[in-house]
Amino acid sequence: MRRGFVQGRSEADTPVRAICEVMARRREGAYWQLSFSSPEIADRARPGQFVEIAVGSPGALLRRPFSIARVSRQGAFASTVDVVFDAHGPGTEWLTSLDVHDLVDVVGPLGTAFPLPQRKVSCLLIGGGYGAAPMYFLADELARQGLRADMIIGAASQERILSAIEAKRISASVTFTTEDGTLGERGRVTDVLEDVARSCRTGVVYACGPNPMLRAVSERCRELELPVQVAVEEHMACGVGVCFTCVMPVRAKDGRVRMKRSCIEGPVFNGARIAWDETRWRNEPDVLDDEPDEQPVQRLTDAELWGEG
Amino acid sequence: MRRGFVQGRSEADTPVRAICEVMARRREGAYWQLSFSSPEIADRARPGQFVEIAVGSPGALLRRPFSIARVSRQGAFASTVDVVFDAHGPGTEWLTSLDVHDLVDVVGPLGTAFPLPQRKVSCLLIGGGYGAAPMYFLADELARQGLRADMIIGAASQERILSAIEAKRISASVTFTTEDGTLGERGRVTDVLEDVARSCRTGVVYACGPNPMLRAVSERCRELELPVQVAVEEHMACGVGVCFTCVMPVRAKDGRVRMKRSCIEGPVFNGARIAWDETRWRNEPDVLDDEPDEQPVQRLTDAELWGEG
Amino acid sequence: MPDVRRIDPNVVDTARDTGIPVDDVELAVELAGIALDNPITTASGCFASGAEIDRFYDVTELGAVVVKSITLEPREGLPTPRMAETPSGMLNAIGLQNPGIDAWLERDLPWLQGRGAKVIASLAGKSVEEYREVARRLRGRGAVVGLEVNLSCPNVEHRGLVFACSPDQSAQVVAAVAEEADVPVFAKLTSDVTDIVTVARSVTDAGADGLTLINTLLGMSIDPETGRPRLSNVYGGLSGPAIRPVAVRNVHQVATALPDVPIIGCGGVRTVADVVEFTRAGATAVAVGTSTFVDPFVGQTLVAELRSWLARRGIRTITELRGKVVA
Amino acid sequence: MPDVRRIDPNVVDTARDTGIPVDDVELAVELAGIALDNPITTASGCFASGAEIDRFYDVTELGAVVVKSITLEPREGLPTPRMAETPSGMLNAIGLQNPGIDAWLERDLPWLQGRGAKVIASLAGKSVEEYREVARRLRGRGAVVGLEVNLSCPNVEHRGLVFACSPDQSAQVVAAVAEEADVPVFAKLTSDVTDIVTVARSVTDAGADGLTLINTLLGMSIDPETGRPRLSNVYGGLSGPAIRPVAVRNVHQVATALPDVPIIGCGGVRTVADVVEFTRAGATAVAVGTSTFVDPFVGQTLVAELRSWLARRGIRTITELRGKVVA
Ligand SMILES: Cc1cc2nc3c(=O)[nH]c(=O)nc-3n(C[C@H](O)[C@H](O)[C@H](O)COP(=O)(O)OP(=O)(O)OC[C@H]3O[C@@H](n4cnc5c(N)ncnc54)[C@H](O)[C@@H]3O)c2cc1C
Ligand SMILES: Cc1cc2nc3c(=O)[nH]c(=O)nc-3n(C[C@H](O)[C@H](O)[C@H](O)COP(=O)(O)OP(=O)(O)OC[C@H]3O[C@@H](n4cnc5c(N)ncnc54)[C@H](O)[C@@H]3O)c2cc1C
Ligand SMILES: Cc1cc2nc3c(=O)[nH]c(=O)nc-3n(C[C@H](O)[C@H](O)[C@H](O)COP(=O)(O)O)c2cc1C
Ligand SMILES: Cc1cc2nc3c(=O)[nH]c(=O)nc-3n(C[C@H](O)[C@H](O)[C@H](O)COP(=O)(O)O)c2cc1C
Ligand code: FES
Ligand code: FES
Repeated sequence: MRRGFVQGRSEADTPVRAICEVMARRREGAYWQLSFSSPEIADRARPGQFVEIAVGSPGALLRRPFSIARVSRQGAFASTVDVVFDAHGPGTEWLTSLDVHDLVDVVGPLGTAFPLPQRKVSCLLIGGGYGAAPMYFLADELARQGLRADMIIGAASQERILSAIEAKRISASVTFTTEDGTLGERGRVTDVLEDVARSCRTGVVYACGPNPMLRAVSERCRELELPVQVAVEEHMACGVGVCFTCVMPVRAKDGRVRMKRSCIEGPVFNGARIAWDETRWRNEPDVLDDEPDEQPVQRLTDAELWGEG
Repeated sequence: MRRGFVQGRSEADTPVRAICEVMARRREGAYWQLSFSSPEIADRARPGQFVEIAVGSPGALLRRPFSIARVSRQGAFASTVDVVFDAHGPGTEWLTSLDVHDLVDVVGPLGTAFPLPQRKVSCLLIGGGYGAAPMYFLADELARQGLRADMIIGAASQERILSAIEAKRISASVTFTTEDGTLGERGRVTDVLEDVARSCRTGVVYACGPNPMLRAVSERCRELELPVQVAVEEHMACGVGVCFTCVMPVRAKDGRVRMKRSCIEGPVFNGARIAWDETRWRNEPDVLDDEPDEQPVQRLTDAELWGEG
Repeated sequence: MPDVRRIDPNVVDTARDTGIPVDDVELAVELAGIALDNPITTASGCFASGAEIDRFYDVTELGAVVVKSITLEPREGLPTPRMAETPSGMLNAIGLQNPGIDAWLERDLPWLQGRGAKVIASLAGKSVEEYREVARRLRGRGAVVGLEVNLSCPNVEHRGLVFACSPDQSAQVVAAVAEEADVPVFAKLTSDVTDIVTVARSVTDAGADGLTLINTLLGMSIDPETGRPRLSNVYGGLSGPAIRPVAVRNVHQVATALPDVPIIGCGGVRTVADVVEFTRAGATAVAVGTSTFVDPFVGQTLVAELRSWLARRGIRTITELRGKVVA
Repeated sequence: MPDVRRIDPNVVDTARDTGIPVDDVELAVELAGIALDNPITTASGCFASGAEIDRFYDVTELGAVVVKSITLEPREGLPTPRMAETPSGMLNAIGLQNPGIDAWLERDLPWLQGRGAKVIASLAGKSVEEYREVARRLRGRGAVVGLEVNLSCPNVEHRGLVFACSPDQSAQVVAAVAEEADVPVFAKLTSDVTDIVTVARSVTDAGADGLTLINTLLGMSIDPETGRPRLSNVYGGLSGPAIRPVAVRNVHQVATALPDVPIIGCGGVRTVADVVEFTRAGATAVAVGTSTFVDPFVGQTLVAELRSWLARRGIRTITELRGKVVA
């Protein structure tokens, strides 16, 4: 592996493979943060996208996907990308063994980004556990667009609340929830969602976290007629759209469900469209996966919000 | 892996498994030297024995065997074991990435040691390439016993001559040979063997190096009627005697050849007994592998030299 | 595609000192009559439609693109989890998610054709007649230079047993496809049989012009904590470097028994050394599957590295190495 | 053995807070009528005579010692190279090097018996009669609690085809051994067949009391530089974690089809999670092969860790998990 080696195309909307120098690796409460240098990935990344990092744990073959938590774009040599991760398995444990100046092999940025509203609307960003990570990147971006961002950050307990201080700095308001009550409200993000959305006059909701949380948020938003975009997590073999292992069932106009690849057609989906119930799928002919996304009924339509369907 | 973790029996003639701290890792000409801390292995090791080190290169399953190049036994916490290696494949490349204070998982000491002469006799130690490594350990041991040790150290070129200065310090005389003539005599160790043995009044030869060199040395010694002990190198899956992958054909009294495990019945064999020709072996019933080693005709018999057959 | 710039070309070109210039190396191979610029192809189901990887590099640099198996009707495939990582490998159970032959012809093929790729169309079905119909619709399609018959599909007419496990049923499918085909037909076999040579003989007798060896091995993984199979389908296909020794053995056995049958070697290819290993075992082309998941550039890299590997050793054509096992 | 001291016991014993005391866990299993203290055994050919690993720990801590396959006559085996490393696995071609039944009875068995080990004797042969004769000589040997019939041997009477590939020939061998045996008989099968359940049924009908699943997969590796096969025998057996998904699948298929047949699961076991995985797939005992090469203590460690794994989860007996796959 050669430091600074980069493969890919010059178009800004394509991902690259880069051999990146580790700039920092530190604990963040219960999590770890890894910063690595990559001008190309930093320049091309948008909130909601992820990177695939090669890990060196014994027998590990596949890369590991991580949401981009933040990028800094300070000229070609200082551009860094941050990811935040929970060390719970061999691959993530291996990442904790990296030192500053070590090299990591990264592919990215991958997947779809959160669509940004094309109208002035108040945004509510909901992050669960390490799922809060991409919300910081999104909040930065919304601030740059002059949009109001409120946050709900939830976790099992205080040490799993990511960067509480940063959350306060970056958002118009932040509400913390923990299941054990060690920080903020005791409970889950959905327990406070309605109150926060009402008091912040939320026009659109963004969420990232464990899929059960995303499901609960999506269902609550549907009840509240709030547009909602979620970044899902599904096991991925390739992360680049070629293996079809990462599919999510997404419901179309005709009510039928199609298997969409969350690495290339996602990870960001309209939460109201995900067929959360369709976990078991019949292996039989079904409709063709070629229809454009359709709008759910909501206060501001998706068309109004992000222009295209 | 926990620093200082050791598994095994208390008997000094048994190997252990130890999680060892790396004390040093540095270049030695074309080779690398790795020192790690292990009181148990250092205490139990004898010259000719080897260790099996677990490597972390992707997909690598098996440990890698390395001769013990030297031990220092300075009390329980400073006792270190050195190995010298040639980084030419994924496992050895991985070893070069270790830093001081990293941990390595080591099993040893393994295999048979060079039998020490029980008579006062002048010893000639021949090392080829990294095969010189165990010769330093052996020379130390012979010095402790008050025996004269001369050395022939050979390699392809100067940077593959291991620790030339150390060789001079430790031995009564040292002759270097390189195939390209960059140090010492141009040629191979066998080109100088007879002259050195004559001028040093050699009574016994020890050798370690590539198998073709050991073969040439063994054949030359047989012609010169010199007893010769060689430490061989054969691909090893286990290193502890259970897989039968590492066998060497060794000829018995009756002229028949038996497949002996070089990890437990070797790596040190009587060079005159190895059936160097028997590389291709018929898969058919043969005699039982239970006969004690037999003496070749030589100036000092093996019985005289090391007591037992 | 205009404006393609490789930010840092990864073509290793340090061969000139000892070997021959890289430009003197000929990578072209003839595969059952198909002229390929080089022997590196994709493995079916590991390259989607082709466009996904074209974001990384120009996929026409590959010898051929073997596309994901196409069925008559569209299929949405199996529920997740569809994959599980295993030591140096992975299990998958996708369930042949694909848009169906008509949509593929309408949407995916034109893109590949427009890019100028050589396409080997993999076809799958539940019955002999389904294979036949898919093959029929693939007639006369310019970019399609070959058909690959994925025989690792359950035969609904025979208690759901996989075609590839029966020499006879495999032969029936291949015969039906060969009748329709206007391009060379490759039969893709599984190693999960008692005697691969018998199956190979049966399908070549039935009209296969070549063979692809091997598909995934049937495997299973169970979460020890929950007791749940790691795949929703319980069983799945094992792929990746873990299976390479099995794949090489299959190629060597078949190439030894049927030396005139061209073989696409497949199973765990990761490095140029693996490409050479399969070639020596008897393969004419080498397909890369799971490694694309690990490194999206692997196909492009292998073409470049194969050229320099041969150049460094002064070997002018890859075909010199085909079947060259030294006793 | 006197004066056995484990310098640093590696028994993980941190279970007490959430689960049950480790001492309340019962690891004993009944394997086709054989009472074993725990389900961890060695895999044949991966533990030599037993004494080699006894230098590291007391091998009677294992549920049973499955010894290297024994033939009628001594065998010196194949020339080197006998092994090649592969991704997460290895190939071997040893050629059944062993001292022959008489020397084994005279030299190796008494040592195992003296130590108090439970011995499962693996037997191999070139003909049905050779297996029969070895089985006969194993009658009435105190420490031998079971026989394992290694069917992955070439049958000289049938063009050298491996017994295990034919349900009929496998059954003949098993029937002959079962006739002679005075202890339970296990048939060790290969996964290299089209239908493992057919073979399993055939050998249990012929008198096998249990099955060992699986032996190595047939594989090959070629040095790309020299073109030489990495094994002198050209083909060899693939073992290690790489094959675990295939082994688990075989155990699950057979346990599902023949739920009353006790199974020794084998193939790539490395960790306690793997032991639980095989148990859930349907294995009564679990054999450890290649992992002993990586860690000579693995058998001892697995026994200790299995106990604490169960204790932490409040599971009193390993048998509660047998066959427990959650749909
Ligand atoms: C789009 C996306 C974004 C993610 N972002 C983050 C992040 O910002 N921070 C973070 O800590 N984790 C994130 N994850 C989860 C992260 O990828 C897994 O925790 C990680 O792959 C686990 O690897 P392991 O070897 O430590 O664990 P193991 O459980 O041993 O992994 C075994 C296999 O399962 C896969 N796997 C295990 N858990 C998950 C999971 N939750 N999601 C997907 N694949 C999984 C692994 O990739 C690997 O192939 C994200 C996942 C996806 C799909
Ligand atoms: C008893 C003994 C003592 C040794 N002492 C030393 C020493 O002091 N210094 C040193 O540099 N090397 C020594 N070797 C050789 C060393 O073990 C190999 O160089 C090393 O295993 C190569 O591993 P790799 O992953 O870098 O290379 P690879 O070639 O990729 O290894 C692949 C496989 O082949 C085996 N292998 C490769 N080369 C050898 C070899 N020459 N001998 C045995 N197995 C091999 C490896 O163990 C591994 O299983 C010794 C070997 C033996 C048997
Ligand atoms: C995710 C995935 C999907 C696959 N889909 C197909 C398929 O549709 N048709 C087919 O013939 N083979 C399919 N295969 C098998 C591969 O083409 C290939 O034969 C196998 O994976 C071994 O090669 P590899 O180890 O390089 O991946 C698939 C493999 C994987 C991993
Ligand atoms: C070096 C070696 C020698 C073996 N010898 C035998 C043998 O003599 N008899 C037998 O039945 N199986 C033999 N096997 C197969 C193992 O018992 C086991 O079935 C196989 O290796 C899979 O298990 P593992 O992955 O845990 O090694 C051998 C395996 C290896 C690696
Ligand atoms: S992870 Fe491969 S298609 Fe999404
Ligand atoms: S390496 Fe296993 S017996 Fe010698």
